[in-house]
Parts: sequence; C-alpha cells; structure tokens
Amino acid sequence: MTTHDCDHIHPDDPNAEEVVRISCVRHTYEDGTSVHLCGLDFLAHRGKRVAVLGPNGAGKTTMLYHILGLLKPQEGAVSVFGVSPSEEWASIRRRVGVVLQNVDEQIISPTVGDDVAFSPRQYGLPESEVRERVDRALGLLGIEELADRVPHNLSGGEKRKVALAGALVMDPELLVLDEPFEGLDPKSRQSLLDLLERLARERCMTVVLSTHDIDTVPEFADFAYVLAPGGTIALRGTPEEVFANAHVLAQGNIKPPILAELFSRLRQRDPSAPATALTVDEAADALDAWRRC
Amino acid sequence: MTTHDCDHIHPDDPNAEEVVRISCVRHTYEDGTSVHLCGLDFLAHRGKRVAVLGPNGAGKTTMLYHILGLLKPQEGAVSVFGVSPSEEWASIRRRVGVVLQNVDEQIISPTVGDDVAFSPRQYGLPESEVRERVDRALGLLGIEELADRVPHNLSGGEKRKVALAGALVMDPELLVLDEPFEGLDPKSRQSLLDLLERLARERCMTVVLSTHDIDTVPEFADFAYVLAPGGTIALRGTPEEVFANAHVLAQGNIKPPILAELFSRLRQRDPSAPATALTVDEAADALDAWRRC
Amino acid sequence: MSHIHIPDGVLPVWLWLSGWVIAAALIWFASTRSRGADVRRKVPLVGIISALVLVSMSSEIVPIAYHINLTVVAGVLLGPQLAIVSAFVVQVVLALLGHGGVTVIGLNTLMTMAEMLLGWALFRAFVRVLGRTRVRAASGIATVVTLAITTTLLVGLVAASGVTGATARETGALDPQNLTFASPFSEGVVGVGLFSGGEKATAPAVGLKRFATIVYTLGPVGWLIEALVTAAILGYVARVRPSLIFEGPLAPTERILPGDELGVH
Amino acid sequence: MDVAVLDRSAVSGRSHLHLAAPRAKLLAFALLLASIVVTTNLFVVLALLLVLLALVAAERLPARSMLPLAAYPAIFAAVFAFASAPDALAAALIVAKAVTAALAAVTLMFTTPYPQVFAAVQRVTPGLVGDALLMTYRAIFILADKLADLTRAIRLRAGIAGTHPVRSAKATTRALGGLLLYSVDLAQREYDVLVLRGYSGRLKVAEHPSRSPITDRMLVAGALALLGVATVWRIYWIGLIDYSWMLPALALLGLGATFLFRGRKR
Repeated sequence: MTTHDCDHIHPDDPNAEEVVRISCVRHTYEDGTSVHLCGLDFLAHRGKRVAVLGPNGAGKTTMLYHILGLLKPQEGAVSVFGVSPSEEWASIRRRVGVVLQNVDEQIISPTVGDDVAFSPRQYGLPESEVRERVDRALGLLGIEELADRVPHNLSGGEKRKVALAGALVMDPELLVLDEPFEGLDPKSRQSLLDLLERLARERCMTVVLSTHDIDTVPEFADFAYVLAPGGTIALRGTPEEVFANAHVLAQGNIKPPILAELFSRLRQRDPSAPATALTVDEAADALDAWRRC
Repeated sequence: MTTHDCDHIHPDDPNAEEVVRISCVRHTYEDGTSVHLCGLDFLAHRGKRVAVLGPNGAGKTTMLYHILGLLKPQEGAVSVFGVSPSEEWASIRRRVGVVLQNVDEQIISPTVGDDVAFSPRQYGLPESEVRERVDRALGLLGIEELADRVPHNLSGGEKRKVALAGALVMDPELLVLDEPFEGLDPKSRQSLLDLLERLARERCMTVVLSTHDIDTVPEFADFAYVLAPGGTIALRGTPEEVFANAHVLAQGNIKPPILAELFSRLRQRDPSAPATALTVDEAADALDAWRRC
Repeated sequence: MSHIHIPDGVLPVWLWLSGWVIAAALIWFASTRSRGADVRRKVPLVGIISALVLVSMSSEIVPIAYHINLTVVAGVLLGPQLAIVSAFVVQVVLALLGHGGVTVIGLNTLMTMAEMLLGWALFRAFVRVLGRTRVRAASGIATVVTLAITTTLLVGLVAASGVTGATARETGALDPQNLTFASPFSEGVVGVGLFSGGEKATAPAVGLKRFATIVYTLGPVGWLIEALVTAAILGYVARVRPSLIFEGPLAPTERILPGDELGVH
Repeated sequence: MDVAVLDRSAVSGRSHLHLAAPRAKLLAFALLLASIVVTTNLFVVLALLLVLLALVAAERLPARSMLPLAAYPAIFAAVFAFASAPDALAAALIVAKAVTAALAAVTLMFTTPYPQVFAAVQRVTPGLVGDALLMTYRAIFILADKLADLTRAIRLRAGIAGTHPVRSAKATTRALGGLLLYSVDLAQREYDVLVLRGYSGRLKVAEHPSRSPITDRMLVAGALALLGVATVWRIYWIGLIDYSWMLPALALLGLGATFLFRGRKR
C-alpha cells in the first residue's frame, strides 16, 4: 500500500473526496422512538478520522447502522462511496471494515486465525493470499501469538483486537467502529489510538467512530460531530472548535473534557488565562507560560 | 432508616467495623490462569466507598466474585460480615446487594416492577411489604415511571438503574458493583455518583466497586485499591494518597487522572507548582493562587 | 421430526391422554431423581438450552419445509434426566405460542424426549466406537439414525391413532358420518363440490400410506441438514470446550468470567 | 415469532381481558379447548373461531401480530390433512381446529404476562420443571437478540446470501456453535445472579389478583356456554345438523356488530 497525502482537508473543502454523507435521515423504531439525524449534514472525507459524540440514546448507533446499510432511511439520504448502503451494500462491503459494540458476537470462528480469515475466505480468495492477509492483519494489531487460540477464552481487550483484525483484513477504505474504547485499559486504548492514526495517515483510511469517552476525542479525531438527544447534529468541527462551544455540549448532556473545563474556569476568574489546551502537554506549556508572563 | 455517623474512619483505625476483608487469596482457573490477590489486605469498612482499580485482566472481577462467594479461595481467606461468603452465603446474602457487569442478563422478570420485587419475593416477604420496598427502591433511583415497562425495551442506562434498584430493594448493608459506570453518559454517571454518596452517608452502606474509569475515583471513593496485573494489591489509600504514587500506577498500566498528570508535569518544570488537586474546582483554585503568589 | 404438527381435537382422546400420562410419569421420575444441588445448578442450563432449541426451531432454513431442531445437541449437553424436563418445557412454550396443540403436548413431549435421549445414547455409543477425535462423524451418524427412528415412531403414532380411516368411528373424532351435515348450501354446486361427504369408504391403509410416503420422502433431506448442523456444532464444542461433551452433563462447568478477567497467563 | 411484541402486549395492554384474573383466563382457555376437542362439526368450529375473532376485535388486541401466529399451524395442519384426511371436509375441519386452538392460545398469551401463565404450570409440576419453564422464556429473548447480532456480524463481514451457499451455510453453523457456547456461559452467569438475588430452588411468582371480577365471570360463563353448544351439537347431531349453519351466521353477525360498534365509538 502506498502512502498518500491525506492531510489538510477541511470538511468544507470542495475538493475533498466524500466517503460518507448523511443528510437529514429519520428513523422510527417499532416502539415509536424516532431518531432524526438532521441539523447539519454528516460528512466523512477520505483519510480523516471522524468522531461521533453524544449521550446515551442520542442515536450514535442508529447513525452507524445507517452507514452500514443495516437500517434503511425512511426519509433523507445516506451515501457511502457514492451509493446507498441499504440498497447496494454488496457492492461496497469489501471496502468497509466494521467493529460493532459487542465484540463477543462478532467473533464467529473456532480459532482466532480462522476468524480473521472469515471475510477473505467468504469472498473466495485463494488460501495462500488468505493466509498472507491474516498474518498481516494480526501483525498490525500485534497479536500474532493469538492466532491459534480459541476466541471464547480471550479477555475483552484481546477480543476487541481480534475483531479489529477481522475488520482490517480486507484493507478497507472505510473503518466504522462503535464505542471502540469501551472496556479497554489506558495502555490498550493508547495503542488503538496510535494504530488508527497510522492507518489514516499511511493508508488514507477513513475512520468513523462513536464514543462517549470525550477525553479521547482531542487525541483521536480530525473532526467531531456532536449529537443532541433525538439525533439532531448539534455541532461539527475540529475538536478545538467543538470544545469551544461548551454550552452546546452541556445541552447535549456531554461533559466537556476536564482540561476544557479547567481552562474555562480559569478564564472566568481571570480573563488573561490562556485559551483551552486539549492535551496535557499543551496545557502544562500554556499554564507555565501564563504564570511567567 | 436513621442517619448514622459513618465519617472519619481510616482503614487503619482499629475501631472501624470491618465489612469485607480479603487476605492473600489465590485463584487458579481451569486454563491455568492464576490470580493472586495479595500484597496488602483488601479491607472495606462500614459506610465507606471503596474503589478497586486495575487494568484489564488484573483480577478485579475475580476479587468481587470472591466477596460474593461465587468463587472459593484455594488459598488465603475472605471474610464478609465475619463469615466466609463461599461457605455461608445464605446467611449473609440479604445484607448484600449486587450488580454485575452484564445488566442485560440480570433482569429476569417480565416487568421492571416484578424484577425489582424478585429478591423480597424469594425471601417470602408479604406482598404488601414487597410492594412498599419496590416503590421505595424505584423512588431512590427516580425511575418510578418505569415500573410497568418491559425490561428489554429499556436503554442501557435505564437497565442499569433497574438492576441497581433490584440490588437496593432489600436495604443491603454492602453494595457490590462491577464496572457500574460502563456505558453511562456523564449525566447518568453523575447521578449514580450522587446516589452512592448519599447511600453511604445516610444509611452507612458500604460500597465496593471496580472500575477502570480513573477520573471518577476522586469524586467517588473514600479509599482506592490498585491491582497490578496478576492480582497483586499494589497500593491502597485515599485517592490523594493513591494518585500521588504515579510510578506505581504506571507499573499497573493505570493512567493517572488527567489533573494528576497535569500537576505532576507542572511540578517537573517548576517545583513551586502546587500539590495535585483532584477536582476541577480545586485545581482552578490552586492554579489561580499559584499564579498570584 | 421432533414434534407432530397435529392440531387439537384430531387425535383420539385415549391416545393424547396416554401421551400426557406417560410424559408426566417420566417427568416426575426425572425430577425426583434429581433433587441434588448439582441438578439445581443446572436449571438455568435447561432453560437456556430449551430456548436455544426453540430459537433454532423458529429460524427456518428452507421456509416452511425445514427448520433445524438441535434436539440431539440438547440431548448430548443435558443428559437424560434434564433432557426429559427440557422436552416438556419446549413443547409447552410451543403450544402456548400456537405452534402446536395443547392436548398433544404429552405426545409431542414424548417425541422430543425420544429424540434427545436417543441422540444422547447413540452419540455416546458412537464416540466410544469411533474415538474422541471423530466427534463430527459420531454426531452426524447419531443424528441420522435418531431421526430415522423417531420418524418411524411418528408414522406408528399416526397409524395407532387411526385418524386415517374407519377406525376413527370408535373414537368419534373424525367420524365420516358425523361429518356429513345438511346446510342451506348442501344442495347447490358448492355443497356438492366442496362439502359432500366425499368418499366415505376410504380404506384406512390409503391415508396412512400417503402420510408415510410424504414423511419418508421429505424427511431424509431434513435429517441430512440436521445431521450436518449437529456435526458442525458438536465438533466445534468438542474442540473449544470438550469438557461439556465428555465429562457428563452434571459435571460442574468451568466458570468463564465476563469481561476482562482472563488476560493473564 | 416476534416474542417482544407479544410480551409488550401482555404486560402493557389495557383491555378487559388484561384485567381479568389469570386463573379465569386459563379456565376459559381450557373450556374452549374442550369444545374444540369435543366437536366434529365444521360449522361449530367456525363459530368458535368467529367468536374469538370478535373478542380480539372488541378488545382491540394487536391483531396484526396475533393472526399470523395463529395462522401458522394451519400450514402444518394442511400438510397433515392432505396426507391423512379422507376428504376435503375432514381436511377443512382439521385446519379449522388448528387455527381456532392456536388463536385461543395466542389470545391468552397476548393478554397475560408469561409468569402468570407459567405459574399455573408451576403449581402442578415439580420445581425443576416450573423453574426451567420460566427461565426458558426469558432466555428466548436473550438468544434471539444474540442470534440477530451474530447474523448481522456475518452480513457485515461477507454477507449470508448469495453466491456461495455452502460457505454461507458453514458460516451460519459456526455462528450457531458460538451461540451454543455463549448459552452455556450465560447459564452459569444466570445461576450466579439468581443465587445472589435470593434463589434457593423455587422461583416465586406472585399471582396477579383479578382487577375485574365481572370480566372473570363473563369469560368463564361464555366459555361454558360455548362448550355447552359444542357438546349438544355433538350428542344430538342428527337432529341439529340442519341448523348448524346458524351458529357461524350468528357469530358472524356478532363480529359485524363489534366492528360497527367499534367504528361508532371512534
């Protein structure tokens, strides 16, 4: 895989290649609950990492299901690689890798190696290529030694890695992850963040993930979307832009990251306090500089 | 329920009433995995909120299962209310409320009301008292309106509240929660924290919970225990004491809370920086004061 | 063929009633023999395996014609005592969902029970003969033999019921004489075409032969599907968690902790 | 089999039937079954079916979910009837009996929470059976959810249908194997939770009291009347056979009246 230049694409840049677009989709569940993904269009461009934030029940999973063609929009339009996923999933599914929330149920084969090989075997690739791909995917996640293990006996974090290897084995152009940090300890979380960063940079992979772990967003995302309860897309932008709008976050029952909160308190007391820093290092720099001046 | 005075009990205070004690328990699973809960004794005193921290696979759940008598120690001793839970669970189970990780599987009745009524009915309480207790438990969590709902249509957060109501219905003296914050949005998390605080204060309830959400620990816990991989109890103390030991946390693959990290960075640059503050308010105060002086 | 799709009020009373009596006796026998704590520990397992059988029955492979039953799998995992309870539970739920008759729960329980018990016994026998390494073969053969036997039992049951002909008279259930009735339409075209008494003197053997032919020609395809599925599932379990199959159903199960507890080795 | 819809109706429905005591409903159900067993007259069965339909309509039960469930056994009954019934009339009778009995069962389940129904079974069976029954029902939901998750995962990772039926079948079977292991682990966890919450060998179900004794009495009386009619027609069939058509006609009038009344009320 060659390295592309995927940087510096702003969501409003007309030249950027759109991978996912959701425009005002409404979905009504059987029990009458309705999710209306509207307000702003949801966009994900090639090579970008996009985070979907929102409280429980805001419709994050509903949104991802629409991208995956698991739900059919009753109103509005969804487009992935230019087609409607609910109608033409078969034509794009090789280009999309998915890990949903319950990794347990996504592991379907008796050994880890077999499970990662599931998609290429189903697509009928020759066995030598299947093996090569499996080795590569396991290597990416650093879990080569798990290849012969039985998935049922793995820990939650290991299972998540296996599921991710299974999603990456076909070299997808779009990776969709539902709450991928749930149940991961800090070290595993960090290595997942690093991997996603590398995939987006080196392979121009587009990553769309949902999370309510706000503190990982500044580290992870190129762009973030914030869903308010009911599905309204309340905010979009770079993490800095999003977290600057503390009141919209509060309306959406989203706690801003601790550092954003700290800096806004400091500014309340003393308007000369620095602008919000999003990582610990930046914050330490900013505070240090502030004190000295 | 009368209000007791449960404050100011230090774990080393000889007069404090011990509710749980685990001394050097070893557990070996059939596949050879061994968890050795040793190093320091684990203690929980009446009316205290105790957090068990640790990375994936350190043995947090194993520890809770020992407290609940679901596992029998092969070495060492566990005591809950002075008896061994694996041998005499029946004699103490009315005094212990439990919510395990998969709340979905813990809701076993067709309506929320029936589910919360499960324990009192099993214990054969008269129906009028059962109903009174159910109303009280639902009221505690503010979910009275869910009483007649079917559990499988509830959201994840609602299910967690229902499970908690079922655990509180017998007015337990000890509440054991495995990863209770998983899947909760900030608002629900905050109201759970408030409830636990109230229960501990007003009813002298002892709360033992496991979590890897380190940032809630300062808000929640009176004492925290840190498990290193393999189950070794590496640290114990108040959150302040625990988070001051950054190197032990790092060894245990635990990322210290963001604020602790920020303050330790600041102290590295400038030794005059203030001591670690654990809440945003305290941090803002400390930084403000630091700048002024 | 794990249950007969014969509605209420068709089989003679003596037949379905004796089905109930025998089933009740077996259930009573099984539950008095299993009062120990080790059995009580398995109650959720009975519930969940029964649910698995129900779920698989309701997901059709070929719509209407075939659904898998997993009865042999259930038998192997539950062992004889618990399988008896499970068979009854499955049939009660099916009947209450309108899936089969209520009066025939007894007979249906016996059919399902026969399948589970035969499956269990044959599987154990074949494993002993073929060795533990050939679980797939053993379970496949056991399934085909089991289903062939229970299908024959079903045909025998229908023959015994006599619903197919003149013997129905003594039970009164489908007395051709009772079935002729006069209605305002009975003189018209409709009456003659649809509601005439028909060939009253149909020989009993004809109906039974037709029934048997249908069952034995459509059946084997279903047996084969079931055998393949059973072999795959039991093969998988034998590989991943052999103790479930080989150590007997009442052996304590390995406790797999949820979440994150098995990371350390 | 959409068990979730059934459960929602049983628990949150507000019709008269929901108010009646589970015991009364079970008794009426048993009497109705007895009528179906007793009768040999197609018109009597049709009348029973129409009465049930009128009841469903009058109570505004979710007919859209109920009727397909009730009609399902018709398929098997038809196969059986084709294979063994001597003539078209007998075949029609077999199918009608199947559908009527199924509708009665479905009506019971749609208006009564399952523990209330199973509690009746639990009272007359050994502890093991009643408990297993209650746990089975709950487990159906969990497993159906899991199965849906599994098939969704397979669809996303390669698709079930299509070009490689053998490969797809293999994948489905593996999924079932995974589901089985999950079930076994689930059983263990379920038992743990039960013990933690106070289970000691017998699940206790509090019987719902009747919230409308009049409905109870009317239900049982109505079912008794139907059984009476069925019995009379069975015994004196020679004399009554000419008037058989009147029963379904009457029931049809009742059904029509129900719809009319329902429409006007709106």
